[in-house]
Amino acid sequence: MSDPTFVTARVAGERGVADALQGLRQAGLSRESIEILSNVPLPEPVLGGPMKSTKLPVWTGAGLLIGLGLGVFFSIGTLFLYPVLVGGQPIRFAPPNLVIVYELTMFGIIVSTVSGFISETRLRPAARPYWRDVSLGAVYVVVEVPPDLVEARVRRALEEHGAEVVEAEEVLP
Amino acid sequence: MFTEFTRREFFKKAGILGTALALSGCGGNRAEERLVPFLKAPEEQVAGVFTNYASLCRQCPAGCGILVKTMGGRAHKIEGNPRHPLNQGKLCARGQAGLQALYNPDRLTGPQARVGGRDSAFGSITWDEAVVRLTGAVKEAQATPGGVGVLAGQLPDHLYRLASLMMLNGQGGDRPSSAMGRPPVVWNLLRACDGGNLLADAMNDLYGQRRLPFFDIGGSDVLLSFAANLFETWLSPVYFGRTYGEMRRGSETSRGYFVHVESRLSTTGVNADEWYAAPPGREAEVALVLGKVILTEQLASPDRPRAVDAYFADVDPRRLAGDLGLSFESLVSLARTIGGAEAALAIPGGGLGGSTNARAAVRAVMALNLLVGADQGGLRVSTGVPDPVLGPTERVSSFEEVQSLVEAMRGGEVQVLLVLDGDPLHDLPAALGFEAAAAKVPLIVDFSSFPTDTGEVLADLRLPSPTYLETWGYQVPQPGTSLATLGAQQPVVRQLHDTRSPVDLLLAVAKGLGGAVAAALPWENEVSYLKDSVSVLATRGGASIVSADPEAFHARWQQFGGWWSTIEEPRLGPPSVPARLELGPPPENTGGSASGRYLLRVYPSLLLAEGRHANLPWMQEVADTMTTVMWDSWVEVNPKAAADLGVRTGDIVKVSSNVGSVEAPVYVYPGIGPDMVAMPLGQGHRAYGRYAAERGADPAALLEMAAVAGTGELAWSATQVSLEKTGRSKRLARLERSAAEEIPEGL
Amino acid sequence: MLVVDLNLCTGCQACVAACFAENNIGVAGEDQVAMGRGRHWIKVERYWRSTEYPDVRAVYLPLPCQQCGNAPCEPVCPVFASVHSKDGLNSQVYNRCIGTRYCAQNCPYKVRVFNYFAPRFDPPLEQQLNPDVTVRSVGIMEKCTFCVQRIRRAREEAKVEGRELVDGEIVPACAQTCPPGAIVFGDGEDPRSQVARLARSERGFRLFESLNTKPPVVYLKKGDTKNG
Amino acid sequence: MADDARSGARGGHDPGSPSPEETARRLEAAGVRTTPAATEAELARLDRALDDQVFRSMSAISLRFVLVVLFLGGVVTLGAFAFGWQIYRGIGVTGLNRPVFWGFYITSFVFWIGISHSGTLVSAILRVLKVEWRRPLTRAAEAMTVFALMIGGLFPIIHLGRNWRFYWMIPIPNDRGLWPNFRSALMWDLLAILTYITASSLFLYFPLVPDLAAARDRSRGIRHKVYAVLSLGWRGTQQQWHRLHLGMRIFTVIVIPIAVSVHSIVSWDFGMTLVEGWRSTIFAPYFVIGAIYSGVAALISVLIVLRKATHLEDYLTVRHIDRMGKVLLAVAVIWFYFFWSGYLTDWYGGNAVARALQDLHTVGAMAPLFWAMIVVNMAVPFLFLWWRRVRTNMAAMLAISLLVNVGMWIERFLIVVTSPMRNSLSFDWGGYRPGWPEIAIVSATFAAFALLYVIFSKLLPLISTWEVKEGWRIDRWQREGVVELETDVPTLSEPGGAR
Repeated sequence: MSDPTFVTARVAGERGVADALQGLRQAGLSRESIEILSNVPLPEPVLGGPMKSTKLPVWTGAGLLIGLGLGVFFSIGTLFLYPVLVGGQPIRFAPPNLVIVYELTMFGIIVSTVSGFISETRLRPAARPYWRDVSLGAVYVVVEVPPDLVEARVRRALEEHGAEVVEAEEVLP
Repeated sequence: MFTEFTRREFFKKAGILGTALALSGCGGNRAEERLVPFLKAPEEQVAGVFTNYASLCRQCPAGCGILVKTMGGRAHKIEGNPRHPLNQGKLCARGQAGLQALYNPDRLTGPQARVGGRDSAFGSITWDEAVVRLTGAVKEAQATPGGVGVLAGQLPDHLYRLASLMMLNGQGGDRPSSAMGRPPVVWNLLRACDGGNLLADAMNDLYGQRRLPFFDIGGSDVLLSFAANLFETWLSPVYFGRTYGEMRRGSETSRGYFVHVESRLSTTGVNADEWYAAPPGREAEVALVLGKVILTEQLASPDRPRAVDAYFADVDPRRLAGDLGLSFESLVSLARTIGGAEAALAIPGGGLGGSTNARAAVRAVMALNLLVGADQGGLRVSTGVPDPVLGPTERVSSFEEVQSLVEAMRGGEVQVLLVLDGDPLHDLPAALGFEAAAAKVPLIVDFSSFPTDTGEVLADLRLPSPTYLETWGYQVPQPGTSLATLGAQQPVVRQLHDTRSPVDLLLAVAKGLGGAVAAALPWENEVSYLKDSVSVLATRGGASIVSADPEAFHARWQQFGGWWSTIEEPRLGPPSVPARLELGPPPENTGGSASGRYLLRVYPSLLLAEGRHANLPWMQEVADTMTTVMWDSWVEVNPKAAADLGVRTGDIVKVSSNVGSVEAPVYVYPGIGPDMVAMPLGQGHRAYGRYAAERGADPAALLEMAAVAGTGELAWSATQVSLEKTGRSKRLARLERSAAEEIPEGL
Repeated sequence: MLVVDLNLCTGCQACVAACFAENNIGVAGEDQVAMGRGRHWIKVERYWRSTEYPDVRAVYLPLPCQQCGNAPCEPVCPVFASVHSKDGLNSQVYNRCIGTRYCAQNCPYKVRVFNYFAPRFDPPLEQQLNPDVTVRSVGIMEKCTFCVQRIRRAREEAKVEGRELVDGEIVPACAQTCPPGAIVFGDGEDPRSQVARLARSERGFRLFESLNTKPPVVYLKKGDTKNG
Repeated sequence: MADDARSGARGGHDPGSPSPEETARRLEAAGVRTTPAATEAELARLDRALDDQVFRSMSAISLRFVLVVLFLGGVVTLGAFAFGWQIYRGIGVTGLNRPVFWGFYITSFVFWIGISHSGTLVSAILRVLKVEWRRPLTRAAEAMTVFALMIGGLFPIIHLGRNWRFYWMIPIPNDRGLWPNFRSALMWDLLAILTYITASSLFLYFPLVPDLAAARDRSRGIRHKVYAVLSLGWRGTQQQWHRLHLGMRIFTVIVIPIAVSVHSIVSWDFGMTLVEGWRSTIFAPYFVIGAIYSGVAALISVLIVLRKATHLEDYLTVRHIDRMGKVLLAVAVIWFYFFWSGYLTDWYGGNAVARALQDLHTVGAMAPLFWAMIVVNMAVPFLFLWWRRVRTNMAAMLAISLLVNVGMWIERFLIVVTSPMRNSLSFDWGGYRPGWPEIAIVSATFAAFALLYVIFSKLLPLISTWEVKEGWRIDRWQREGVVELETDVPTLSEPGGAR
């Protein structure tokens, strides 16, 4: 897979984002190929619709199950491995087991959610364009040009809708 | 000073155990193949085999039999010898602690002499030098009759006999004018508190035998203790404890009845079903009240010697009970209990001996015994020495004899003083003036295994003895049991240090002296002396060991820890009762009776006795039962008196008598009257090793030299003291963390 | 099972000293015991029943570990250092212990002993140490074991000799030395044993029965009257 | 430093026009709302002022800062030395004894876990309820949880007799062939605290990522590299923002029951025992409310100190303290309710040991501590926090919040340490006096807490800048009808809303 081609532009504020998105849509670009970079989250109406879903809830659910399993193993399973009588309590099932199961389930959820977040954020296949002044409040539009589209057309669509096409300052993984 | 000690090092040192540890890992179980099986509690491993040696306990004069468990040449545990008739496998706390005497870190490791005067340090010498010097000094002193003195706290019988023979030129009995020494003086405050001489005198009066009475507690059903601390230090506490158990277990329905009469509530007193707090020194008068009521109600034994009735003729029981501050009604009830008992027994305890009227007090209790027929029941006479050849056995001197020895020392008469198994500097009352008198003695030789106060401060020559676990001997238990017994003492481990038995030393000196002394002591060494002596019992029938071969007898005697008769001694014959009981004057307490003064009662510590065990850390750390104090001395003060003085437990007070003063923390003690204070003996050593030195206070410094009327004994509980707050206080080391007045559920 | 007859306990402390000797108990020293850090595995506790002179009465309570059947000390240990052994003993596995002291907090009898410092035996006192018993290191909990080493020895010997254990053959150090025989040890499951007979006494009670700790230590109440 | 930051901020604006913070202050004074519904240009100015204030204070290092670090570091070093001494000599250097086997360490453990509560819990509850004024203070609160947990979590290890074996509690297959005992409340504790410290650290870290990216973009050299790694390649794409929001929503919901369970479990360390004074069914909620109580008080103290020390008065405002003061008052009342429920039950039951314990507290050796606790935990908040003048007086609020924490420390001490002093065997009733290492270590942990904040303030933004900025925008978007108001909770945007 060859490196993707990017057309990048700086837009003015939220209005600029909305305009640029409109132009790009008219140019036939799908929402998935457009990234908007800003230092505050923008509301969905500005972005023209709901965001693409993430798999975070799946991660969370998986974590729940793993945590639950670990909890059951610790509180009940280990006693099968090494049965020790303490205080006249029954070996296998006792109320304290629930405490362990509860804590480890929670632990599983937390860890998996973060793992999901990190993996989705961090583990991108390629480097992406970036500008440091995003942090200062600038807003950029990054378009990953699909193979069937001409780069210049995208550029034109952006410029016609008030965006100022600029080169990437740097790339971030 | 301390070195850290881990289990691993221990195994390294123990050597043979290493193999055992490795072997335990060969079970084939995977978990056990690991070097250190964490799954396995280490107690599950059994290593090695113990070898038991029977011997004798010498921690106190009673003479219990012991078994010492040894492994790899080391003694690990002392237990009672189950075959020994006296203690039958049981042992007291002090007996258990004998190991710490053996392995005491402060033991003297070899003979020493001062490099200069008495204020100089000790330097090591050889045993040959020591024997030469000692022999020379004794030879010189021989010129003066009584030039050699022997002073001891307790002596094993074989050593006492040897020392007597030597001092008296081989002659027994009274001191011949030509003898170089005088009979060994055996005395300390523990022996005084035992009051053995008073008991023996009373037996002498009644039966013409100057021997201790023997009390068959196990066979009695009502037991009256008159200030006898049966389960603490008195005479033979293990025997008393063991037989007390028998009495309490008597039958399914009865547990016996135990009454204690004493001014202070002692550890023993707590066990009593009834405790009568008679005024100090007047405990025996309770016996008069009881006797009178028994007579009046015609409950007395019909077989009693009628003469004894006269003892109670003048008693007005109701008034006397009122004088004593006791309820007449409950005494009457008690008298009926005694009268109705099958085997009542009254014990005149050592605590009676502290007052000036002690002689009369003991007689009064004996009279009660005769009245209820105890002389045909639980009151018997000790068996004594099985054969005269083995005597004389240890005899506690009267205080008069101690005084006369000190007097002789002060007068320059004593040239050589041999201090055997005792610490007179600590153990004798300071008012006796022993320290000043000792300055006049040219040579003081200390035979103790430890750096005693006497050894450190006064001795010129220190010739350390092996401890009782490293040496030989025999002992006739006193008062013993109804079976004649000769206990055998033998080494259970190799001598730890370069020490020598005093018997061997005395034999060497005797040889050096030659003449009558050498003739009186013909033996080669301690072992041949013992073999020669005990062989007289070899062929005697009716005994645990009978053997025609003296060697075999000796071996078995040692193997079993002694020889004992299997036939009970006959009961006492009828007593010859003196016509009248001289009650004598009421107890006199010296130091006046001004207000703010308290009668001082000293008592031997349950664990430290007179101080002999103060160098054993276990004995310091095991708590006194009543006060739970450890590692310290204390003054017991009645709660009301303490409130008046404004002191609380832990506040340090100055206790002063006419002859001295000490400082000690207060223990507010409900079991003592408001006009009394009590202090345990045992602490207040100047030296005696790291665990004992400079710890607590010794109340012996307070005692005035009052005598028991009609005897030569010291009235050690007749001193009045005053208390003075010092303003200081300390966190008294106690096992109880609080007053413990809330009784736990169920108890 | 251990039966302690309070009628017989004379407060002589022999059991305490025997326990020190048998179990390699280190001496803490004056300052430490004053802080409440004595290492006594068995204590003779003295309770005042009344303290108004001359009507003063007290009672002794020899208190070893009660080896509870339902031991409160066991479930709270996070590392299984305090566990129930097959014999029904409540055993403390020293080399598992990390020193949370939770067990001691939860012990209603306050019989657990913590090693605040490494034990010290001034040479040559260490030569006395019983080779059957571990010397506990700093920072771990210890307590009365009913002299488990003696139980093991007796059992091994019986096994070697190919016979059953005899009642009274196993004797912990405290019971061995107790002069009046107030402490009796034996198999409580065997109804013919001495302890079982004694435990059936009307005077028998267990400490804090209401806690349901099920201790195998039975105390026989101290009688107060002639035929108590 | 402060003047530099201020003039720098002003320099960025048109001369003559009031700076955003001045505008904000004026509006605040008028009692209407904290931020104006600004235009995009105004928002940009506000943004810049906030960034300047927050990020600039991260880089400037003053002499005062150095001295503070040296002092706090010194105290911490002393504590570390004390701990070393304790390991070398043995745990006996403490004042622990029979029957008081737990002392200052466990007291401090419970105290710090309590402190840890309010950060995450307050932040999470405010987030769940979409309380807008939370935005500037969540970061400081979440950090407090993490710091308090880091410190609190050390105490069970410090307290062990064999600290070097603490890992034997960790449930992993090991050469000992032994799993830990999950029946022990200490294992519950271990897992709960592990879960909680993981959750709260991530709860702090999650919303920190965009701010880390901002810090990355403003820094060079090594700092830049570190921030670059920590910010996970954050570029601010809307996809990332979406994920962040979703993750935060999951987190916020999960972290609340975790926080509640943690302090319940800490209470069960005591509640599961047979110790009189511990064995109580009310302990779990009582400890939770106590934790929130001490945590809110600690948060107030921290906020007051932080806003002063880092000149963030414009963002961590008096009104925040005022509101937190109200929360504190409410929690104080609930705390007392639980306390009294337990006390009354114990008293009425008349159990001998419980009575002895109450006597020890009310008239015995512990009476000074007990009554001091009643005064500072109950009387002081109850008498003073009703008054707005008190709540808006920073010195008074600092004093009250610190006093409440002293009181809560005493409360923990009374529960943890004094309860074992009375037990069923009156022979073993005892006392406790801490050893010097205990005092040194406990003091060191307070210093360490402050030191962590000091260091934190130099490494990471103390205010969640993106959330504050988002707040300003939400205000505008709602006005312009871009977004709907999502809750009924009054927001800053409503005129007169939220008072």
